[in-house]
Amino acid sequence: MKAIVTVMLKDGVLDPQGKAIGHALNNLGFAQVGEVRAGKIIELELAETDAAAAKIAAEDMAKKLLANSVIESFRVEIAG
Amino acid sequence: MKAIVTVMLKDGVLDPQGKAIGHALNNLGFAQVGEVRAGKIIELELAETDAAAAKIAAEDMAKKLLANSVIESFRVEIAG
Amino acid sequence: MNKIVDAALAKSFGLNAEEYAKVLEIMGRLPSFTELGIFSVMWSEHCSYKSSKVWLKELPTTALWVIHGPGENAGVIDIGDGLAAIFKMESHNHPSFIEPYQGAATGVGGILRDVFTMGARPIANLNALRFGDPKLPVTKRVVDGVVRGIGGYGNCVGVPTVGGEVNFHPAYNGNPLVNAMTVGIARTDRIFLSAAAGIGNPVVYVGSKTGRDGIHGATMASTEFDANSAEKRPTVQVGDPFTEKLLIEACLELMQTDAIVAIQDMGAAGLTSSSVEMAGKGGVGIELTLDDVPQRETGMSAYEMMLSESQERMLLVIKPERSEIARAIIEKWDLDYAIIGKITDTGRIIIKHKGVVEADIPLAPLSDAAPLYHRPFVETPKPAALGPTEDPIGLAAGLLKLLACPDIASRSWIWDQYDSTVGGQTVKRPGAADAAIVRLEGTNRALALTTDCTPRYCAADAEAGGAQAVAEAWRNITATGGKPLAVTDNMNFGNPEKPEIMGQFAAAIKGMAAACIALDFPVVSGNVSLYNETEGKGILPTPAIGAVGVIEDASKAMGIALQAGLQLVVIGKTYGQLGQSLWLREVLGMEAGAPPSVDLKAERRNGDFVRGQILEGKVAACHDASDGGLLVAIAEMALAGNVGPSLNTLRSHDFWFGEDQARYVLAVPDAAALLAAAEAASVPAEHIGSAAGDSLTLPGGISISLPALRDAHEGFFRKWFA
Amino acid sequence: MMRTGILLFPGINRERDMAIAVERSFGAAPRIVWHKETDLSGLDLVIIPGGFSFGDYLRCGAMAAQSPVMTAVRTHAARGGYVLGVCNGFQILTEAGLLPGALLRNAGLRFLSMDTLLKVERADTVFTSQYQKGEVFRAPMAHGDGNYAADPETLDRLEGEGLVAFRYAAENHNGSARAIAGIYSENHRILGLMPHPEDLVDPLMGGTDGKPLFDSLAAA
Ligand SMILES: Nc1ncnc2c1ncn2[C@@H]1O[C@H](COP(=O)(O)OP(=O)(O)O)[C@@H](O)[C@H]1O
Ligand SMILES: [Mg+2]
Repeated sequence: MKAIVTVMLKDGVLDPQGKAIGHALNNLGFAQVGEVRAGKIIELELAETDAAAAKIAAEDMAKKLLANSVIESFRVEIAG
Repeated sequence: MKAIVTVMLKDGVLDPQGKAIGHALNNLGFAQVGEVRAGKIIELELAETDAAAAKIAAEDMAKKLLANSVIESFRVEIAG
Repeated sequence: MNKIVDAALAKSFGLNAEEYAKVLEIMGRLPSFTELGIFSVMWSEHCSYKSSKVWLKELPTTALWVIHGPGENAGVIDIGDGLAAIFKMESHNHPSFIEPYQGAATGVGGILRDVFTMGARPIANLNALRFGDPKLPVTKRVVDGVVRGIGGYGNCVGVPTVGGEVNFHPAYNGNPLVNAMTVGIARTDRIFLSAAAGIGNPVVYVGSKTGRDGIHGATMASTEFDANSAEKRPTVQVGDPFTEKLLIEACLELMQTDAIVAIQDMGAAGLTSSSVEMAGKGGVGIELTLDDVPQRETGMSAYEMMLSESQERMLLVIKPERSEIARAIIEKWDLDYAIIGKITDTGRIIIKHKGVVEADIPLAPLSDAAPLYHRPFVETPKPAALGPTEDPIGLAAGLLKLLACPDIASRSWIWDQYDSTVGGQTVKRPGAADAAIVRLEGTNRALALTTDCTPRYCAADAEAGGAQAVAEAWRNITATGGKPLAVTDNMNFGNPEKPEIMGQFAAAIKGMAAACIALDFPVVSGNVSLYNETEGKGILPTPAIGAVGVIEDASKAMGIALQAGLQLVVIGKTYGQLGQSLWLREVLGMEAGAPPSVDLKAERRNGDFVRGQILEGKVAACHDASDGGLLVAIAEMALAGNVGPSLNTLRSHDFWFGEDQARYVLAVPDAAALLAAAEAASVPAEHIGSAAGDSLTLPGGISISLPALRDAHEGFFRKWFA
Repeated sequence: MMRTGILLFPGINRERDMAIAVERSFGAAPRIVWHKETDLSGLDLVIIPGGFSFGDYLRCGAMAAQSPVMTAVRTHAARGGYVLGVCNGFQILTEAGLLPGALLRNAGLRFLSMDTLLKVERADTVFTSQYQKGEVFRAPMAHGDGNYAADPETLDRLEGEGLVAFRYAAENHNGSARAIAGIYSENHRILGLMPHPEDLVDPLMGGTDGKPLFDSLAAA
C-alpha cells in the first residue's frame, strides 16, 4: 500500500521558494502565473494492507517527522 | 485555475533524501515503512479558465523549468 | 479585529498596570488598538532595555579608535587604512527553540542587516551557541536545526562563517541560546546612520513584502516560556537568504550614490521600531501611509503591518530628487521600492491606513518616558575555593575523556557545514587559530575575530565570569598576533524580575567593565536577552563576548598547529585551579568551587609579551590554555599539526588540567631565547616539552597515538549524528 | 591573453573570489557580465562562478540556466568559446544542457565545506596544462548539491572519451558517481567542476594549489 504525504507551508508563512519560482516563470514568459507555493511530497511504501490503517499510520508519521507543525501543514492520500 | 505539478526523481536515480526519511521512520518505530521517495510539489495559480489549456501550460512550465528531465519526471493535475 | 482597549488588553500585550497608566497619561485619551500595540513593543524589554539600561551604563564604550559606540545599529571602530570595522552580536534564542532552523537562520539575517545598514560589506559571521543536555532527543533536534539554519542562511548570502563557540549544559534544555555576530567593513568616510532629517523627505520601504510574520515577536522575546507557549507563538518568520543577498548588494550599490539621508533595518518590532527610532533620533516627526506598504497578504490591518516582523526589509529616508535613481537601483535587484511616508516637523508619529488615522503618538515621550527599572537585585555569594582533589583515572584517561566530552569535542562537524572560505580572504578558518583571521580585500591587513564566554564560571561567580569572558576574547585575539580593539556583547540571562538574576546581571557587568578597562577593550555594541527561562528554570548566566582585533600584516597571523622539531613553552603562571573546571565535572562528576581567578594585570602583561614575540617572528604556533587546561591545549595543537608532542615535566593532574587564566602554549624553535625574553619581561614561562613523533607522550612515558586522540576528539559529534 | 567575463546572476557570491584569481594569473581584471546582458561576442572565456543563483530555490542552477545571458553563452560555446563553471556555475551548465548529467544533493544530505583532494585526469587541455597528469591538488569545496549523477551510458562515454576532468582523489564526500568532480564538454572547451580552485591561489589563504588552473588559461 502506498501513502502519499504532501507537506506545504501554512498559509501566511513566507514561501521564498514559491516566490522565486513564480518570478522565474513570469520571466520565462508565463504571464498567466499568479501565486506559486512550493512543497514536499513523500511517497511511502507501507506493509499495511488496510487503507484506513495505512492512512492513520502515515498521518502519525507526518506529525512525528515528515511535517514541521510550526510552519507546515500536511495531507495524506492512500494510493493502491 | 490551480495546477499542481509533482516532480519526482526518476526510478533508478538514487534518492538519498528518501532513504534518510525511511531510515528515520524505521528508527521512530514505524517498522512497516518500506521504500520512501521524496519529491517536490509546486502549486501554481493560473489565469487560465480552461482546464485543458491550463494543463498544457503547466506541462510546458514543467518541461522548461520545474523539472530536470535528466533526473526527474513530473505529473500535472488541474484542481478547480 | 480591533478589540476593546483596556488594562486587560494592555496586560496581554505585556504592559503592566503602571506602564498602561503611563500610556494613558501620554496620550491624554484612550489609545487605539494600533497605538497600544506600538507602545507595547517599544516598551518591551527587547526594545527598551528597561531592566538592563541602568547597568549597561557601567561599561566603558570609548577609545581613540571608537567611531560609534552603542546607540547605533552596530558598533564602528577605526582599523586603519581609512577603513572601519562595523560589528554587533544579537540573540535569536526564543525563535530558535520554537523552530530551530528558521529561528537561527533569521537570527543570522537580522544581524547581517544591522551591519550592512551602516554601509558595511559583511565579511564574516560568527555564532555563539548554548544547548541543553546532549542526551535528550530534543537537544539533537535543536542542534541539527540551528546548525543547518545558520549554514543555510550564511552560505547562501555568501558571507563566510568563520568562528563561534558551543557549550552544552542541562540549564539550556528548554532555552537554547543562539547568538549571531556579523562583522563588516566600510570606509570611515562612508558610514550611514539612522537619524532621520529633512522635513518633507520621503520615507522609503525597500526589500521583501510585509506579511503577518512574527507579530509581537519582540514581546515574546521579553517573556518566559511556559507549557502554553506553543499556542502563543506568532507566525514563525521564515528566512529568505536570497532576498537578503539582493538587499545587501542593492543597499551597498545605493550607498555609492548620495541618495540616502538615513537608513535603518526593520528588525524586532519591524516598521514600528524602525520608524520610531529614525524619527526619534533625528528629532523630527514621521507620517506613514500604510496603504503604500508592499504587502504579501490581503486584508492586513494597521496593527498587523506596524508589528509585523517580516524579514529582509529596510526603511530609508531619501533625498527627494534622488528617489528615481534609488528606485532604479533597488528594482534592478528585483526588490520592492515604495514611498510610504514622509518626514514631518510635528515630533509625532502618525499612521494612516485607508483614510483613517490609526495612530498619532508624540515621539519624545514614547522613548523618553519608556519605563526604566532599577530592579532589586541580590548578589549570589561567591563560592569558596575548591579543596585538594585526587586523580582517580590518571592523565591519559583524563585527557581522552576531556577531548571526547561535548564541551571540548572537535566542532568540525559544525563548521564543515558552514562556508568559511567564500570571499577568498579567510586566512585562518575555524579550528586553525584561536581567532578567525579574515584579510581585508586589497590590503595586507586582517581582522582577528572571536566569541567567548564560559557560562559555568559565570554561574559560580558572575563577576569573575564576566571578566573571564572578556579576558578570554582578548587572549584569543592576542594568540593570533592580533591587537584586540573592541567588544560586542550579548547578555543572555533569566527573568530580571528575580533579584538573584538581576544580581547575576549586575555582577557580570561589573566584571566585564573591569576587564574592558584593564585591557583597553571598549564595548561598542551589544544586545540583551532576558527571560531565558522555561517553567521558572533559568539558564546559566551567559554574557557572550564577541571581539575584533587587527593584524597589520596578515602573513604574521599565528595558528595553533604544532610542527615537528619545535619546543613547547607555557607562558603564564599555572596554579592548578580546578574549581568549575571541565576535569572536575567530567572526571569527578562535580560542578563545584570557585572559577579560576582573573588577574587582569597578568593577563595584559602576558598577552602583550606573547603578541610581541609573535610579531617579531619568534613563534611557530600558539594556543591559549582554557577549557580543559594545558594538556587539552597541547593535544589540540598536536591534532591541528598532526605532530605528537613529548612532555617532560612530571606534575600532578591539577597542573595539567587546571584552568588558570592568562596562559598560552607557544611552540618555538628556540626555547632558551623565549625563556630569556620572558624573564626580561617578568612573565612566567616554563619549558614543558617538544614536538617530535606520531603520538603524544606524557611525562613518565605513557603515550597516546594521534589517531586515538583524534578518535576521541572527533567522535562525539560524528557518533551523535551518525 | 583571453578576454574574460564573469557572469553575475542574482545570488551568485563567489564572483569576487573568481575575479581575484583571474587577475592574479592573467594580470588583468575580468569583465563582470550582468545576467541580463545578451552579447558576449567580445569574450574568449566566460566564467560562471559559485553561489546560490536565484537562491537555488527550485534546483541548483535551474533558474539561472533560463536567463537571457545563457542564450549568449550557448552562442559563445557553439563558436568554440571557452567556458568555466565552478560549483553553482557547474550546476548552471548542466541545467542549461551545456554539460551532461546533473548535480544531486550530497549523499549525506549536509552542506560540505572542507578541503578536498582532486586528481587531474588529463593535463593536455586549456584548463590543465600547468598541472601534471595524475597530479593531486587541494581545493576547498562548499556545496550542498555536488553529487554528480548521470546514467551509466553517459558515465561510460565521459570516461571513454576522456571527458572526466577531475576526480576526488581521497574521500568522495558528496557521493559523486565514479568520484567525478569535474567534466569537460566534447571539445574540451567547457569545464565544470564543484570545488573552488579560485579560493586557493594565495599562500596566505593556505596554498596555491588552485593557481595552475588559472595559469593554464593565462598561458593559452
Ligand atoms: N549589552 C549591551 N552592551 C552595549 N550596548 C548594547 C548592549 N545591548 C544593546 N546595546 C546597544 O543598544 C542599541 C540597541 O540595540 P538593539 O535594540 O539590540 O539594536 P537593534 O535595534 O538593531 O535590534 C545598539 O546600539 C546596541 O549596540
Ligand atoms: Mg538595528
